[in-house]
Amino acid sequence: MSESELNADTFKAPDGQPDAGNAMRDRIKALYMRYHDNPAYLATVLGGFCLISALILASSYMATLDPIAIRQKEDLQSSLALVIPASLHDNDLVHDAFTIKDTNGARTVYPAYRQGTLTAVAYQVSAVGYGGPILSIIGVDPNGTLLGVEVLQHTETPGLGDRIESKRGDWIKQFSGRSLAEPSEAQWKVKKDGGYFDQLSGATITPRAVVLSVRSGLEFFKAHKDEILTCPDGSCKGNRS
Amino acid sequence: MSDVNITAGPFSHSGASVSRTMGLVMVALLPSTLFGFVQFGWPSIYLFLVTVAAAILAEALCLKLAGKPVKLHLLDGSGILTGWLLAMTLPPWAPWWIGAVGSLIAIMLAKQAFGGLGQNVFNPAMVARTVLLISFPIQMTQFLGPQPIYSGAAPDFIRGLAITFGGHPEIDAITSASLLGTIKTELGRGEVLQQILAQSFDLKNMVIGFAPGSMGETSAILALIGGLFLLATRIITWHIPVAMIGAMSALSGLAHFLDPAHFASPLVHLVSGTFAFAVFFIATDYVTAPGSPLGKIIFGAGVGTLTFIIRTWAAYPEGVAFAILLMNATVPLIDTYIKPRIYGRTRKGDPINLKETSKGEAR
Amino acid sequence: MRLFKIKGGIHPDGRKELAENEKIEQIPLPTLMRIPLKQHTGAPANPIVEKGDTVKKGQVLALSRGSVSATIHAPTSGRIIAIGRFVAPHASGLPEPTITLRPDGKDEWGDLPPPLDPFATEPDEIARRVAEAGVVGLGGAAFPAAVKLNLRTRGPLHTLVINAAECEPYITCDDRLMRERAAEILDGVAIICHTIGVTKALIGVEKNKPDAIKALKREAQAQNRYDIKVVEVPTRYPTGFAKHLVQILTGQEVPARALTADVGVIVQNVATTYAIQQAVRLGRPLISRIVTVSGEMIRRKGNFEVPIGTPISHIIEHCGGFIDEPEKLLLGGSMMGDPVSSTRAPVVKGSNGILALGRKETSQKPIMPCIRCTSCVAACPCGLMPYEMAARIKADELESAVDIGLRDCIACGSCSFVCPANIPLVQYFNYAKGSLTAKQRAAHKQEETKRLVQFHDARMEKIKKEKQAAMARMKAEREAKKRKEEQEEATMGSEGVAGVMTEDVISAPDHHKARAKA
Amino acid sequence: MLAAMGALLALGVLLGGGLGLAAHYLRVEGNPIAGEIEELLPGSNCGQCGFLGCSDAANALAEHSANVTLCPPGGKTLAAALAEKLGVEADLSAMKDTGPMIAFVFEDLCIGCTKCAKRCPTDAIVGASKQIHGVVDDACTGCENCAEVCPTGAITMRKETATIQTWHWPKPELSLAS
Amino acid sequence: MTKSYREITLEGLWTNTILFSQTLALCPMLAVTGTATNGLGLGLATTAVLVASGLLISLLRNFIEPEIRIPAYVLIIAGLVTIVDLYMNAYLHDLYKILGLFIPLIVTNCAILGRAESFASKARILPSVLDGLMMGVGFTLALVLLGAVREIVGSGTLFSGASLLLGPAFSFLEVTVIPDYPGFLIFILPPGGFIMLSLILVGKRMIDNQFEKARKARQDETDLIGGHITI
Repeated sequence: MSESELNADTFKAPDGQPDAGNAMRDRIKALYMRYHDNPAYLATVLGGFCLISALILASSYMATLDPIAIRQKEDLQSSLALVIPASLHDNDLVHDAFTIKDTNGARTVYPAYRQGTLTAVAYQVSAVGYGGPILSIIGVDPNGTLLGVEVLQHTETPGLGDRIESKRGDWIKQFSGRSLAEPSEAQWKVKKDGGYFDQLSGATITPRAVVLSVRSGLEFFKAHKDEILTCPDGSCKGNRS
Repeated sequence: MSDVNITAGPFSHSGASVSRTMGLVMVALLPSTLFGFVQFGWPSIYLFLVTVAAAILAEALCLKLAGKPVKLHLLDGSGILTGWLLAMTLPPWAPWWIGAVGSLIAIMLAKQAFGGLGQNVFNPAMVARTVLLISFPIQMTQFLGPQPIYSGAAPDFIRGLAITFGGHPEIDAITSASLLGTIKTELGRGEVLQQILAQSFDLKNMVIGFAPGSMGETSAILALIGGLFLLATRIITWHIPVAMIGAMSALSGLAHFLDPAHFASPLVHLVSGTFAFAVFFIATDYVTAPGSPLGKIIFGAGVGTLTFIIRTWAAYPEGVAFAILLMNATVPLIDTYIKPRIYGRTRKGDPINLKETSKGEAR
Repeated sequence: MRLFKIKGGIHPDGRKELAENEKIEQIPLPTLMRIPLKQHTGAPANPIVEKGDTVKKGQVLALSRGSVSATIHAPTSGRIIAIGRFVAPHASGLPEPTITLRPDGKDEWGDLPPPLDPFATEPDEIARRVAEAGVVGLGGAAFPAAVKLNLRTRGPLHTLVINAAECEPYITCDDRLMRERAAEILDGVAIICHTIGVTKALIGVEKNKPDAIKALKREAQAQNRYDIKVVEVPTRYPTGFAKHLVQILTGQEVPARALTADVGVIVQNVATTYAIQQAVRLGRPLISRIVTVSGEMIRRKGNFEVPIGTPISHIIEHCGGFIDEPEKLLLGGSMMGDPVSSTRAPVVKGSNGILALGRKETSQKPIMPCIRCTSCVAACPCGLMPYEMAARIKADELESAVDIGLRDCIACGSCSFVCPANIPLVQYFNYAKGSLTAKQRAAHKQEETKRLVQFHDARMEKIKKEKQAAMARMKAEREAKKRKEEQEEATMGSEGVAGVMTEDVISAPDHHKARAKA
Repeated sequence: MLAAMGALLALGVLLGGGLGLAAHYLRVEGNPIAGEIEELLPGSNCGQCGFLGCSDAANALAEHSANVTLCPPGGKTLAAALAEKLGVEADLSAMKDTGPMIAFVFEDLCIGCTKCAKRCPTDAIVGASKQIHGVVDDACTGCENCAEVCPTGAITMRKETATIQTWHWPKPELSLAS
Repeated sequence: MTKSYREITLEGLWTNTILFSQTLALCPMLAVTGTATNGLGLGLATTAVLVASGLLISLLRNFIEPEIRIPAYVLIIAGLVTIVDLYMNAYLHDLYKILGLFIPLIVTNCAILGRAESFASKARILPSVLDGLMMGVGFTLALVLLGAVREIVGSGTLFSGASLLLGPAFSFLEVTVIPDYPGFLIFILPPGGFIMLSLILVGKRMIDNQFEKARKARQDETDLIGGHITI
């Protein structure tokens, strides 16, 4: 933008109005002319922009902080609902969550209670698939039997590996009712590797990863069964975390 | 003699022509092709015909759209050859539409969209094969063991039709993995290579071609015969094949020497998959290979190296197609920097030093 | 003797059998002869005869001008009937300055310079004699032979190479010359050795000329003054290119932009050697040459000694005309020759053949797109990538074609010969080279224009100033007069003033002349 | 939160100041391309483009306020060169590529008025007053100024006659023979 | 800036569309146009940012010195995108779950910076807003078209997931075009985006050529009549 254009555009006084504002305008104009080539002027302008932006962004962040937290909790609840039937619990799974320390770090466990008794737990498991990590959530009853498995996040090939999603196929359903005892631990493989579980035709790596992650989830339950079960109500949460 | 349209010389010609070149390549392909037909029976013949016919139709359509002389270019044989090469790389009992879609991709997307004959950057058959593999992984990895056309188990004329055109379900029942696929799976299970090979590798069968695989790629020896024919007729030069085989042998040999339990020997690599076929028929494709002899050597070595890397560490058991496409992309770069030395100049392009040549005279 | 390899090259069907067994025969004189003033590389010769002059055979018609040029002689006795522009033996068919001679049929020799004993004569004197005789390279390039002989002053020389490869298909004129006049040739070799001061000479002949080799070897044994070897070189086109022949024979590669003399070698064509011998020993100027007439479409094939200036049509008639309309009528060989634009054009010093080719021989097929088969790269004797250069030229990127070696192309045609797509590669290169030269010429003209404009403006400025000065002077005069008048008003009557304007004289400004010299 | 805001502010001030300094110290004066364009133009200042001289035309071209096809003596070749230099796409199909033209004087019509010679920017017309004029081919730029002023229409523009020295092989036909 | 509103509209929707004429915004194009629904979602979000940034930049154009215009524009655009991201997460959460990944991509969408630089920084507010809107709508239509074609060819459906984006009322949009389709994977994957884009570009070029021919024919006609009608 050339200088003349700027002047004309910004500081043009309406024609034929010799009012008091004109003098003021002239002074501003003179001031502007004096400083607008100075680096400090540009620093001020850009700094001003940044400040205003920062203020707006900060206020937006504040304003949306709570609603976003609520949404995320809703998300979690809805995915938990996929692996623990509503009939099994009367508590707020998210509210009662506790963490269990494992050799691999801490894992958040969401317990389901009905009338004070633990009926099931759910937690996330993951394994690396074809396109990256596959994050699933599994629900397990106190006997170590799977109530359900649901894939939460993955980057598998569309149309091929993504058939592990429940909305794209029944493959994931085959885990329900399985435990480390049935099939035997050695059978926790896809059929192609000589195990029990079906693979998806055309894709082996993805199902292999999911089977592995579910199995590791069950092993986690087996290893920490006592810790998980000896918590009759949500009050233990405080002790453990 | 025509005064109006003067042309500069020379007025003698060797008689070489594009159609002759393409024709000789087809002749070289014949042994592999016929062996494939015998090996995999009627379905493979149908798939071959569909693929080639689709290639011709696609070529004709594109030429017409582009306003080029259709007949002249159809007769140059390049379209047919592309379809033929593509068919050679398909699983022999794949449904007809795999061949048809593949030909459309090869001709329209990979060849004509770039400007037609001689203009494409990537080898059309390999583009089609890769697109098909990524798009239809199930159909593209259903190989089957040899079902020689004369044997009792082979489908007859009518059942062949059903397999190729009817989406016959029987194929699922008889598929078996290719050698490379088996190695990849078994290694993934933690098996040791020697055991895997003891069960599923028979060198003689692999060389002759009695193995599961694509229609025209199973027989290493027939590919070699075709390749030697091409070398003898000077259609191709030795640079790319030698460099490709050399790089593959050197790398796999080294790896095998260091850890024979996990890296297959050069012999396995050379006779399995599409390697032998690609060495002579795909990597040597004029249009998508560098122009200078040294460039060709670099290109061939690159394809060999990448193939070894992909076969060994990547997700796919066979990597020739990817390797060739990747190296195709480097061809303009190779051609920019690797040129033959000009007479009277150094490789850099400066006139050669007078004093050095005078020294030669002192002998 | 050990031979060295060159890159590339092709094996075209030689077709030499058509004419190689025909003895050299004299062509009868035509009724009119056309002698162009420029038959050689360099500046055209300066005519010293006028229309109407009678001349004798061998008399000088035009003198060489400048350092690279050649003198032109009358091919026979007769009368100069015109000096003007006439169609040239050139692909363009454009006219160029030509002397027209009507032979009187007597074929009378004029006064010739005295024969020299070459080995008792100073090299300078021999070179002068060769220059006076108007000898140019008869292999095709027509470079003045004397200039080459004088390259001895450029640096130390060690070998003379006689180019008798004759690798062009169809052409057999050198072959016949060697078979029939081997003694003269060997004498010529010795003369050149003496002139350029070397003791070693290599005569490179392609293996497909066994009789010529035999004849030369016999004569070589007979002479003992210099170390002259007849070397059989493989039959492969383009062995006959000077730099390539030098490399085959000596293993020395001539740097780009340099001459063979820079590596100590002088190359002379075998026919040129003969012409030099004739000029030195007999004082005869170059007024005729051997021309091969061949091709399927000409009725009688053969090798003819043709006086320079004989119209092509006359030779064709002498050979019984065409069997059928030829597909291509060429001046030169089938690889490097040019199409004849008019049969009225004359044979000149550089013409080695007239070919009437049939459809089958030329095998012209439709042009297809390049499939990058790189046969051209393999065939190129200069290590170029012809397909890439042609692609760039096709896209009008001429400068970038130069970057990858266009200037190193010798236009031998090996690439076009092998191209399966029948791409006219050579024509692309010729077009690009010509187009670039035209651009250079235009750039030069632009510079000149700017210079001229400056001159013009300066002159105009000067004239303007002079005018202004004149006007001012007149005005002052007028005013002075007026004042005077006013003063003398009472006594004198007024007089008119006649203004005299300076007349502009326009003449050719001197700076044009200065430019013409430059 | 405050730290993030502060960081953003600091970034703004720094960048603004830095850019201001850069603008101050790295300012580019004038348009360097104008000079390069002037190199391309014929340099005869003939005025056919409507500008006072080649220099003015070059400036106008550099500012993209003139069309690359403005110079008739330069013809299609020049237009293409200008388009390339300026990085613009120009439709040159409408331009006739006649090649260089030069003036030619019909001796029968010439009355020797010297008007043409006075107009010629390169002094390419020779001949004194009341004598028949001639054109120095090498010096003529084909600007047509002389033809415009000739009172008898004795000057026409002709294609430069080709000679063997100026002739070169044409570009091979691009179309496929069939 | 003397473009009429009609010209601005035409440019945004056809002659100078972001995707098909400027061929900008290829990165989000590749990522999201696997389905028509995703294309629509990103298109709408981009449109919102385009309009808002056009408005803001046009409004502030006299305060933004040329030296600092790029950081200033980036700041404005990035700020807008962040705000859209936050509010979408908070109040349009289902949509956010689909598009969340792609919203930050809008920042890097050079088309927005391009419009700011080439239009909004030189034009008055109303034209700038209109330009942003039309460019956005053109972009959205292009993304939907690409997404639809890729979805049909790639997986045999159309507008799958539309109810998630637009609400259950729009579930009628979700169509299975080809039942039992084996799926043509490459068209759902990013390379398919390039291939389809190229094919659509060919189509647009052909249509443009037809227009041009028709225009020329009309022109010739008027020339013939000797009229002075400008089209």
